[in-house]
Amino acid sequence: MTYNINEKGYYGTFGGAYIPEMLYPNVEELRQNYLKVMAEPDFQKEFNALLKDYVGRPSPLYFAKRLSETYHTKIYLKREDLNHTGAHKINNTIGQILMAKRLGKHRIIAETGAGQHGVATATVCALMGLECIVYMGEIDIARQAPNVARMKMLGATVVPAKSGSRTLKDATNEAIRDWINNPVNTHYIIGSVVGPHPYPDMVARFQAVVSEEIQWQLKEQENTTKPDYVVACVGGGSNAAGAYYHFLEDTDVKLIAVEAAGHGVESGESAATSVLGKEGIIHGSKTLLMQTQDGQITEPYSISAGLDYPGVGPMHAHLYKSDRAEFIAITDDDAMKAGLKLCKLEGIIPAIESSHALAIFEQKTFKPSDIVVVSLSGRGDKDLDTYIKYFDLS
Amino acid sequence: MTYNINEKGYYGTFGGAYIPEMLYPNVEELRQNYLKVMAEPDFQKEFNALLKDYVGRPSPLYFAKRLSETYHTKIYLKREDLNHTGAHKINNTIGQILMAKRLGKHRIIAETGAGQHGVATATVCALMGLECIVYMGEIDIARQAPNVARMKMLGATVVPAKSGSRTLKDATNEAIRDWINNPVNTHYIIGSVVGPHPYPDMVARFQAVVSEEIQWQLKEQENTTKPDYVVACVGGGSNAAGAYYHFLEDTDVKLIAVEAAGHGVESGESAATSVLGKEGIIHGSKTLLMQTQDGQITEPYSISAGLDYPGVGPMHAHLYKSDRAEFIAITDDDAMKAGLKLCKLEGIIPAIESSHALAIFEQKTFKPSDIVVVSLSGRGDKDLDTYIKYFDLS
Amino acid sequence: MNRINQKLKENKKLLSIYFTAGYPNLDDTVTIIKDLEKSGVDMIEIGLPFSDPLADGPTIQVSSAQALKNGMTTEALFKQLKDIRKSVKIPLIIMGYFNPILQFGVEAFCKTCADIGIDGLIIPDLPVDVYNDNYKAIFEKHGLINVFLITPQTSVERIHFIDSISKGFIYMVSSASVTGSSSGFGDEQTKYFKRIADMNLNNPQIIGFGISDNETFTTATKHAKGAIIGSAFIKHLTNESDKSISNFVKSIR
Amino acid sequence: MNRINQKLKENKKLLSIYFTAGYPNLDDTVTIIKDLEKSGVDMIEIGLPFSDPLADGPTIQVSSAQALKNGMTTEALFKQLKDIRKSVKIPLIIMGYFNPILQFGVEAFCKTCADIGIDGLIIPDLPVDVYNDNYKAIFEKHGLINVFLITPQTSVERIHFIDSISKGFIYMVSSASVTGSSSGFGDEQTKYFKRIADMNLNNPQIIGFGISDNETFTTATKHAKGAIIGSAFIKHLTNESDKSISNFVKSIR
Ligand SMILES: Cc1ncc(COP(=O)(O)O)c(C=O)c1O
Ligand SMILES: Cc1ncc(COP(=O)(O)O)c(C=O)c1O
Repeated sequence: MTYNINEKGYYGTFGGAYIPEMLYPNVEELRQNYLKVMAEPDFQKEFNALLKDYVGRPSPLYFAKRLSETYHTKIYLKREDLNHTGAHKINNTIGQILMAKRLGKHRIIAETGAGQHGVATATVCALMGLECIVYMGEIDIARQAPNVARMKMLGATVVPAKSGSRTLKDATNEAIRDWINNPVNTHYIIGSVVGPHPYPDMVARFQAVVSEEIQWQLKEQENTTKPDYVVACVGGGSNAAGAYYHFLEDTDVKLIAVEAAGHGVESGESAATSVLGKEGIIHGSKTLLMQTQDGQITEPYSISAGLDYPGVGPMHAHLYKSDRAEFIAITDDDAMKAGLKLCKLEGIIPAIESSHALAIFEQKTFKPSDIVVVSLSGRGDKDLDTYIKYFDLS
Repeated sequence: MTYNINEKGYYGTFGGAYIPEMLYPNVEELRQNYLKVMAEPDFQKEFNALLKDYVGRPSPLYFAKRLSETYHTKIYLKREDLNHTGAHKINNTIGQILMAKRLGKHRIIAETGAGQHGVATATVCALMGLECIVYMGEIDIARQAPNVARMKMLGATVVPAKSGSRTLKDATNEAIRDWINNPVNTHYIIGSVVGPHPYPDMVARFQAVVSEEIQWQLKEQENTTKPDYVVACVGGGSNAAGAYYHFLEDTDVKLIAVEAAGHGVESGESAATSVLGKEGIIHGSKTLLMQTQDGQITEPYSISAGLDYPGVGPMHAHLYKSDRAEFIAITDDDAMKAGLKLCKLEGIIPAIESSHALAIFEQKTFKPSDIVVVSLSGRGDKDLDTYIKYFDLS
Repeated sequence: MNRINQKLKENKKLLSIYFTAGYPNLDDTVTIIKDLEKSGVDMIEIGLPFSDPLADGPTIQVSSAQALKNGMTTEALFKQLKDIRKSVKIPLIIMGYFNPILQFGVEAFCKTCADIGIDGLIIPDLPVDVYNDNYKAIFEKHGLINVFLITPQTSVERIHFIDSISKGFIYMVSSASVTGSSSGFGDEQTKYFKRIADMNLNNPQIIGFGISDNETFTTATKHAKGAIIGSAFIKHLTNESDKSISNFVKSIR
Repeated sequence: MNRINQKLKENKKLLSIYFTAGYPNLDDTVTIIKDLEKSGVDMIEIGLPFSDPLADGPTIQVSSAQALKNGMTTEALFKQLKDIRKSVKIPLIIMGYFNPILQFGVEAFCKTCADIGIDGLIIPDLPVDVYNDNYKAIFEKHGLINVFLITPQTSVERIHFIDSISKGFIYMVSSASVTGSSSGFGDEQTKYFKRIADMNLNNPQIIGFGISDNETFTTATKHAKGAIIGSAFIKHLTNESDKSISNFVKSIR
């Protein structure tokens, strides 16, 4: 069994491109070009230079001493929080903006949940001098205000999505509608390994730099390229995809995907897609999604805007169904506690998304000799209000 | 002439340790130990490992293409904004916390203006499990709210300084008072190249990694270790000291120090210390400071909390008086515009402090062949409210 | 012969109307269908509402959300339509997104449609190739026509391919847009209509998106076999004090 | 002989009072000095207010800020004190931070002090070695005694050094603290007082910081030549409805 995409754009039975005909030329253009463009030496050079000099890669693989002592195992944090703009999202937007330029697009659209992808997109658009429109759910605009301010500073237009749950799913709908309306000059920078093929694969490849670095960084520090575990939170799944990528086919490396249980998996207010979801179509991809019996997409809930999504990338659906990855659901409360714990033990304020990944140490026991790499997908600056209110710290 | 410190703790005629006897044991202990401790291989190893794996160094030296095109010269940005916690301040706090531990101190105090030094101190205290008290002017607490929230998340106690101008100067007074009251168990982590000897030199040495990196990074990119200009904003002067350090004695490399003119150097609301200041004593150091005829320290003003300080480090006083560095004063308005310009051209939101350094390109013309390295001392996340209000972007 | 094919043979320009089932009220579905037929409409697209209709503009979005709130489901729609063929003769097409159909089961869905007397389906997010590879046999077994879309951006090659697998008509999207977007047709669109007409495809074209009144209907049908009105009709049901369907239809042609 | 040295020879425990010049009102300085002398105080420290008094607690900070607001300056103080020796006989010390003195010019400052009849200076942020290297000659030329501080953390070696260059008394800070901090003396402090007394230094010690009432004055002077009250006196001037200075002094001894 392979955990990579096949030539038809599927991971196992998941993936594909379930898109209206209006999007066909755009998606097809991308499908036909993405691998070719990415392989161009010129593209590689520009991509790698920007990752290094602009994003600040490699991001450190930091041995978290006090966290490790607390949980009696060897915990390494992959510090995507240190990237320019504060999350892994920029790896992908750098790649896609270079792709868009090569495809001659000069108008960029994006959806965003936590705002990190919106900021990362606004950032690369400013860098390249391209117009940028970001769709964001009304609720997310309220709960991730700092990122909204950042997008405005960067010159992006932030358009509120007012339908449905007014979160990431609805922002994505709006972005797709925009793309349908602007099929020629516009590139849609999707922010996760979701959407129609080739997006999941393309985004995963841009994020793959994360696991590539983990390999040589671990070699330097532990004299092995293989961690025992790689742990990542999963909204759409891009930080996980990046952290897993080079380990996908090596089953010595155990993968743990952490989803948002919200108020509890069974509470009716949750975003634990893999457990609660059924196979279906969302945003152009056949994958697992939370839906009614009748096939209507359910409104998810998580305290974390970046995980508040009723679907999951097709790669992850496949990892779940094939048992390649272990899926763990973490409640709001447990995530918040784990986030605060990281602050207090390591002096790092994680994004609430990333806090979900850190919470697994309270639920799962590792051996003292285990090397556990956790994707610290983003920093918590955007979440300060939520943290401060939650813990009543003001 | 040398631009480094002499064995008595002076840069030219500036520096020294003008401290009350109550501080003598603390400062003397530090003076006797700092060079010895810093030279220990064990210290070096721990310091460098944390800079790399925790802070994320080296920070990129990023060639700002669109900015360079705009100003017809080669502009490199030294990306201290990408450091963990978002500014250069952490280079110093990492060094000092390791120093404090070796001196057996387990209670840490700090002053902060912009909050970046407070956050950086709270961060390393969390990392080491030490108690942390941060003094911050009441006005700064209001205008740098995100950083206050971060310090709280990190477990630090933030104590408002309510006297005087209720900004950095007064926070420093309070920190010194705390230190006087707690002379045995407490280390005072000063956040800039100010204060009594050996602080200015110690902090400069911890920040020197910045210019060390610039040398080899420029070698890689321009095949020279020498920029034509190094530009940095100056509050107390630590980011400038770090960026200048390895170039101090090499007068081929021109140094530009950018101070905050506030509403204008002659407006009476300014923090342009070198121009407006006279030799005197502030916070234990003989240096240039803004003061009345009568020797009372003047309340400074700048839109930027980190530059809103009536003194300047003794190294900089010496650089000013000896004409080794060119000092330029930038108004609030010009800084804000330059900050927004960087957002729009390069996708980087700078700290308002750093925006002052960027504003010089509107005032001073460089040759197309000049290599101008600008210290991008911090990111602007903490300043979003100020920017948004200033530009009426909400 | 399928009612759609029969209808397409008629020597007239066809007016097709889309509406969202269960809107404005859950039980309006059958009444609206009957009224439309009575008013002389040639074909009806019954919208199976979906929570996330990403090819639709605000009007259809809102009507879909309301229909779902009213309690519309796939089962409920089929129950409402059970006896529709006792009274209604014109072609009936169900237009819906793929996920609800997938959840119902494609085979079961097609069978139920056939049993009821549905003639065709429009599933905007079921791509041609996926249909061709996986679902064609099922549709054909149940005598259902699957209608494909083309847009101004669709390549000539692809139009020919779509033409080759179409069995009824081609749904020609007037301009690159979601439903309800444009107002009036410009030069570009009429050129596009002409260009497609000149291709002399096997399947007649019916133009949709942006048809809202007599003018746009006339322009569209100058070059095509017919036109489909969606958002404009839903707006009529929503906003007009005179909600008479026949008056609306009369205003179109 | 300097009035300080004379006073130190008296066979009694000395009470020295600090107050901030120009507080509560600009012109209170001379009145307060006279009243203090009249009330039997042995020595007075006239505080030259500074904007940033970093060795002082809130009480003296506030009084300094108020004095500056009232218009107090170095010039103004000297003007107020011009004729002080016409009436006041006890030792007068100016206590101030170094920067205002530096701006006035150390030489000019010392000369003016000498002209007025000031006996000594306490400059908390002028370190012993800087004084020794740069300013000793000037002070001595003008017959001014510079008073140095020691604290519980000052090493024995350093105490001996400070003793060796002191010409009047040693200002013994009761505990590591800014002014006005502690309330009452504990074991640790009395041990420290004793320890220093047992060193038999050349210069007598006067204890300051934390002396606020009869009890603390008595404890302090058990082991030292005298004690200095600062914040407590300023609080008295600020808060008490009875602002009588002689009552305050009486309450101390
Ligand atoms: C910091 C951070 N982590 C994780 C996520 C979730 O996205 P993904 O699952 O694609 O990594 C987000 C989304 O915004 C994010 O901002
Ligand atoms: C981002 C940033 N730059 C510059 C400064 C000014 O300090 P310094 O002059 O010591 O670099 C500060 C102070 O807080 C700061 O936060």
